Amino acid sequence: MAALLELEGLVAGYGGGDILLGIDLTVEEGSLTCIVGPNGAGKSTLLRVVSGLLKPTRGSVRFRRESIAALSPRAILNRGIVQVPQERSLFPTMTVWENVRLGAYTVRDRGLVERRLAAVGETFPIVKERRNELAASLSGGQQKIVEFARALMLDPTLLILDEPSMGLDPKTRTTVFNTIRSMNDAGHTLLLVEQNARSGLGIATHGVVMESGRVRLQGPGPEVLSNPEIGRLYLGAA
Amino acid sequence: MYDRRVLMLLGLVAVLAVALLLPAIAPDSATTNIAVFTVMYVGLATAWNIMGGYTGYISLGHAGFFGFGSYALGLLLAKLGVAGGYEPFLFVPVAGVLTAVLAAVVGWFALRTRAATFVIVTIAFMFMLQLLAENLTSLTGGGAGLAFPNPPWRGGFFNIPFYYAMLALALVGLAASWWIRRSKFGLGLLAIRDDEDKALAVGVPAGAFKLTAFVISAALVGMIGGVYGYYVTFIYPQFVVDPLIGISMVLMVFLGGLGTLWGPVLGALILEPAQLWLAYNYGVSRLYLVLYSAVFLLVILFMPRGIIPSASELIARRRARAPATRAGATP
Amino acid sequence: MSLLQVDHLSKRFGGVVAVDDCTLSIPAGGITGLIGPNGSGKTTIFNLITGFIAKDEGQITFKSQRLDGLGPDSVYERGIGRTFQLARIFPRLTALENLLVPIRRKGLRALFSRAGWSHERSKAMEMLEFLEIAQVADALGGSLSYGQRKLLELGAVMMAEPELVLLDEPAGGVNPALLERIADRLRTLNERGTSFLIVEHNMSFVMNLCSEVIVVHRGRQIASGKPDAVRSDPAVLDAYLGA
Amino acid sequence: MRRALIAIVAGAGLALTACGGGTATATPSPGTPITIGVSVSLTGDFSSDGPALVKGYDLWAEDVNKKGGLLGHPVTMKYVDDLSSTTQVVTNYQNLISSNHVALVFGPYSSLLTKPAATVVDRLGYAFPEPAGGAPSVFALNLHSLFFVQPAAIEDNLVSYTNWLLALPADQRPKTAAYATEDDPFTQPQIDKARKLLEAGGIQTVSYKVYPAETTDFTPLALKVASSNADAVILGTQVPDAIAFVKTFIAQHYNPKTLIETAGPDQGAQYSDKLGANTEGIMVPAGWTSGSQAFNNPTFVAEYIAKYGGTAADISADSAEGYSVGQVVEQAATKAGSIDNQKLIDTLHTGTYQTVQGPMGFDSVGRPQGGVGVFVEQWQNGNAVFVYPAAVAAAQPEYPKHDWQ
Amino acid sequence: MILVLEAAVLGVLTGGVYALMASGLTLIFGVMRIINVGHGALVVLGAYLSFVLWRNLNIDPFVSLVVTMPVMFVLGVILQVVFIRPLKADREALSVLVTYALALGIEGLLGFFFTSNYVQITAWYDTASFPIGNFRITYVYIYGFLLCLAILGAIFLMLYRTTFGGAIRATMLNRTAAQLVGIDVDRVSAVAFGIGMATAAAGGVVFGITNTFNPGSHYDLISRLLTIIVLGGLGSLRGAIIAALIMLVIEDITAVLISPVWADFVFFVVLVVVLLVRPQGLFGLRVRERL
Repeated sequence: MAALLELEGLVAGYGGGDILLGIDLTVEEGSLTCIVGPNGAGKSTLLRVVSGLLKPTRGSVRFRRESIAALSPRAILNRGIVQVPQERSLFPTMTVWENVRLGAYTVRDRGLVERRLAAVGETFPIVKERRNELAASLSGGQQKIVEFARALMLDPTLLILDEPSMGLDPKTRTTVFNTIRSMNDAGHTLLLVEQNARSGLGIATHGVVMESGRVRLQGPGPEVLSNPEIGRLYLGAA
Repeated sequence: MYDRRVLMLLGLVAVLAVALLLPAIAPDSATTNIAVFTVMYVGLATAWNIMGGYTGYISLGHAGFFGFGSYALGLLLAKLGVAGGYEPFLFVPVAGVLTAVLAAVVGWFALRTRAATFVIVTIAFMFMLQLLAENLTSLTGGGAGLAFPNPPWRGGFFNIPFYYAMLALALVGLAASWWIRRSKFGLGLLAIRDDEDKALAVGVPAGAFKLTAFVISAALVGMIGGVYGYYVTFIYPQFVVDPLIGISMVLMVFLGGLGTLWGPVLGALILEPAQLWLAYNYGVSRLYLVLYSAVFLLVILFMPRGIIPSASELIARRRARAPATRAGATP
Repeated sequence: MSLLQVDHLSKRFGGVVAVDDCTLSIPAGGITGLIGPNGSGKTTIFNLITGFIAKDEGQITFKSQRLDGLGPDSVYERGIGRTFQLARIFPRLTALENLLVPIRRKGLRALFSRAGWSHERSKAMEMLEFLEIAQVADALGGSLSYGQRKLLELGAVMMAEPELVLLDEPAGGVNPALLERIADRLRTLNERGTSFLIVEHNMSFVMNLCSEVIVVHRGRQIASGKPDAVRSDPAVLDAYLGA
Repeated sequence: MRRALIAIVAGAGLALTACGGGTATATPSPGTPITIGVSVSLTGDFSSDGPALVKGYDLWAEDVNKKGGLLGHPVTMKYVDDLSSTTQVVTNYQNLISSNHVALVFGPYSSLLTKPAATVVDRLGYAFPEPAGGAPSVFALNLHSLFFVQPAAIEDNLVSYTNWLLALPADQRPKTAAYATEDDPFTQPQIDKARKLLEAGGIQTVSYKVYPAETTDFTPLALKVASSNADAVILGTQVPDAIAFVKTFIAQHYNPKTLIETAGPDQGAQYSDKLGANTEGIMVPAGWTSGSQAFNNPTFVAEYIAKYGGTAADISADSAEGYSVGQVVEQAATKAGSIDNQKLIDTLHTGTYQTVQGPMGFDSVGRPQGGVGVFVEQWQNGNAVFVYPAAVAAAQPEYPKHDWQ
Repeated sequence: MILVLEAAVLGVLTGGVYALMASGLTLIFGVMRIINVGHGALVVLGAYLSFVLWRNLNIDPFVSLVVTMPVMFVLGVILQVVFIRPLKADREALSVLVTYALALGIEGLLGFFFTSNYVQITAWYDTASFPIGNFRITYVYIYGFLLCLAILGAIFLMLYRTTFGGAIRATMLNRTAAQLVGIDVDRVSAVAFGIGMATAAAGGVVFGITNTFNPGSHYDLISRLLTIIVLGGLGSLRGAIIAALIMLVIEDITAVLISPVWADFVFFVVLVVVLLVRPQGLFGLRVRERL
């Protein structure tokens, strides 16, 4: 597998102090990489750097061997890095179908848009079933899935999911993670940032635990999860 | 540091001396007339700034209070049969109190809203006041206007009592503005401007503070409106409750520097004479409005924070750079 | 006798239950940690206590007085201060002025209380020195670094001497060196008589600082006790790592 | 200590001013050019009348200069815009007098602006002949320096019209009348007086409405009038509402027997442009008509057409009123042998002056005296002509009015 | 009673025009979160453009829209790019001042070219009428109303049936999320401003036929339009349309029932009363008051 996204010695932060204190991380093509870690570990900051919203102080961000650290968010989006944010980002008073279609807003080829719509409809049945309902009428988990569908409309090279389980009940969470899994199975490269370590690492091909701005553990998802160290990273040193 | 203070104090005394002696320096009525209106706007802008500048709540309806104060004084004088002369000035504070009462009611309502809605609600209130002035014909005289007692002064002297009345009100406004800026109350207002929720979290009673600022600001504007009415001797609803008066004070504050003590003064000193001059000299060609608007657009686009903050930032940056380079030179 | 007592507190946003029949008791004189996974309702509990949002059910009692229906400013007046997750200071006021804003008086007395230039100012300077940010006293809040803002926010909330301070992630986004300083200052302030309730994700920070820890999950308390006891509670780990 | 200093300084300032104050009007030496200052509304509410006034003033200045000037002084007119605002009008006259040192000032447009302007001019010791401020409240100012150069105080503008209506044979006379007027010191007193006279004459009032001067949509008002189905419609209007009312009447196919508007129909092309042939039969009180044979009027009309083009029907009464102001001042100056303002004031209070609006004199507060009064003018065949009283009438009044076309 | 009915009909018909003008204003607010105080001046500008075409080239005012709407659209885009886009900090307050300055500038230029005489556009249909019972309706009101319906319909079609319309709605709903799916919100803003101007042009024509106007006519217009969009709920198109109809009907009924002098006043009273009950306006989304 080829490396899609490579972070090397990444240091970044806002105004005063640095939050990321030297991150080395590789996302392989076709992988489902999951970053977990307690809040404040720097996960969100890392995503902001990757999506171009925050410029790193030091270190490099390469996407398909090209440095993207200096690019604008739009340019990065155009290179195929699409992000589904943590907070709800559907347009509440637009229909499900409109929401999904807007995902391909930048795609000019109408035929292509239609083909992708059809494909996405297949992958996510809910998009078809509830196409004419307003996004706001969907449950939290359903909205998340529609957001995934919308993100796939751009046929992303790398899809970044920021805390998809946030605010979901366990049952819905399972559905959402199954969906994530199936997206990966369908060949999409996914970078998942998750608070819920068990759910996230459970499905990840590659797991990463961050803490205090550094990568503390990494390896295949389930392996990382079974590492006794992880509890300590979450609940602090004794 | 000490030097700067002394310099500032000297500057202040000089400005005050010029302001006080102006009628002696330039006694012709054309100049004193411009001075009356300029000082009037110094007071208006300063008063508006107490609400708009300190709390960040932009009221475009202060012309309503200006007009109300004007009518309040005019009606008081008419009902009490006060003759022209110095006596009517004594009733100006009464007009101020009446305006304050009105402002308390309007403010209680308007301050339930924030941001854009607040702006529009203040405009609506202004037009309501204007329409009331027009429609309550038996009280206000409606469109036929309301006459003030005609003062007995003749010639160029006429403007001078009004100049000093306006100056006194402007100084009261400045004193209030200065006191507020230095008081805990004022800090609370500035805190509301920066982050109203955070201000609440540290105990600032935002509702009461905003309403108080609104009332103080409106009362000052109302008193100035009263003197204005007496000066022009005839007031009409559309001229004293004039949206242009309301917007002018706002523009002056923005030009000089929102939320600063001297910004409104500077803004008024620049803008009002300029406006009168432009209208007087270019009014016939009607291009003065274009000039006026061009000046504005330039200021807002290139100096959005106003003259005083922009200038002081520039000075601060220079000063910051100077020692930094010195420090760099000696490793 | 608890300083702050929360009984059967509930809050729903639309269909989502953020706080669910939550009962908490915060003792006087201590530093209490309020922990729980993301989305467990900690910040909502803060907002309910400080009057920023209205509760659906339950009651909040502070020093044996009900806080029901009070606005944030009145809650502060009663003696409960708070900070925000992302340090909120007044960006266009100087650091010193930021400290002079807090006020625990009502009505006319609030209006006419002078920012007592001698007494309150020197108190504010002391506070800045105590937090080791006196050098930026005259700098605008907006120009401060994040760490300085954190300290400034803490200093400001302390100025009016509240009995209880609710800290929302005091360690969030702060570098380790500063973290030490914050922990140290909190201890000192606690010794001087202020109680703290801390929401924090940095566990070592919480475990080192707090005398007692309350764990909430899905809007209700699932555990409480000494840090070590809580840490070894499997229910807590489950809550964190997810089921 | 400092306070005392300030007090002294302030006192000194006041004292100095008191000595230096007072704008004495210097009489220019013979033959030197003089400037006459006017504040006119070129922007704002009265901006449609301002320019017409300027035309009249300019024409007079040209005429007087052709004759060698005012008592030998070549005349230049200086106009400044008052934005139709009281603040600016007050500023303008002070500037004109004490900064531009004009020799004389003429009045602005409207009673509204004349009032504050007159008090300023009076206290600066200038004479204030003015063409457009004739409301009762203007004379209530009791200013000795003000002269309203129109044939009658505007309150009486409709008296001629009511006389005509009441003189109609009883079976033709209207039974009912509807009134609507702007809330303005120029219009409302006229309407109120007309109503009083007509009611006394037995004509029943079926509708009376006062509306704010700021109104822009007159349709509901016009509908109200139309629905009253009154025989006579008497409107206190300026130009915009004068047009709007008529348009709604046309649309509603409402044909009153007689329709008079206080201003609008006297504005020449500005009015007829918008209504075309439907001006036919509409009346307006006027002291002047292009066809009048009053002093110098034919010359005025001819010169106007030569200078500004158009036809006699295009000339606004405002222009004639402006011209008249010049005529009055010219005659007073000749009579006094001086253009000193005090002498002009004294002179203007005596005797009679000839204008294109007919002869007139002034009482102690500037109310016109002994003028021919205001007549009834009616649009007939595309021209506004005097139709009443018979002494000045150029045509028979058309009654009842033509139906709309 | 008949009079009240007439007034109501008239209110609906004129309300349609205000609905059109207000829809542009509320659209601009929705997309950019700015209050375009210059909207009234732009309506007047639109009226003057049609006036020129009618007076000089004898083009029917409704037909002239083919020219004036595109011109105003382009002008709107330019104004947005040059004057609104550069505003970064404090844009809410500054935009009020900028658009006010634009209004003054437009007023001044119109005054320079057209003097400040009152003018009106005339056409055969501004006095021609047909009867309904013993009341007559002028054709211009019907045509104007139909025009407004057509344009509003077109706007709704555009918003709900086209991709770009979707982008506009998305920007109104959630600016950040819109950027996330690759919508160029700057471009959307410029186009929205352009559309607002185009509707101003259309509203201007009807306004210009049914009212006399001069360059200063915008003050009165804007105060009404602002009241309407606040009443409807800032940023709500539907709200603006309904509020416009309600306001004008109430105003006209007040005019015949009580007195025309109180009609405008009632206009503002309605606003105040509604805001007392619903601070967010009739159709506005409740903005979270704290935090």
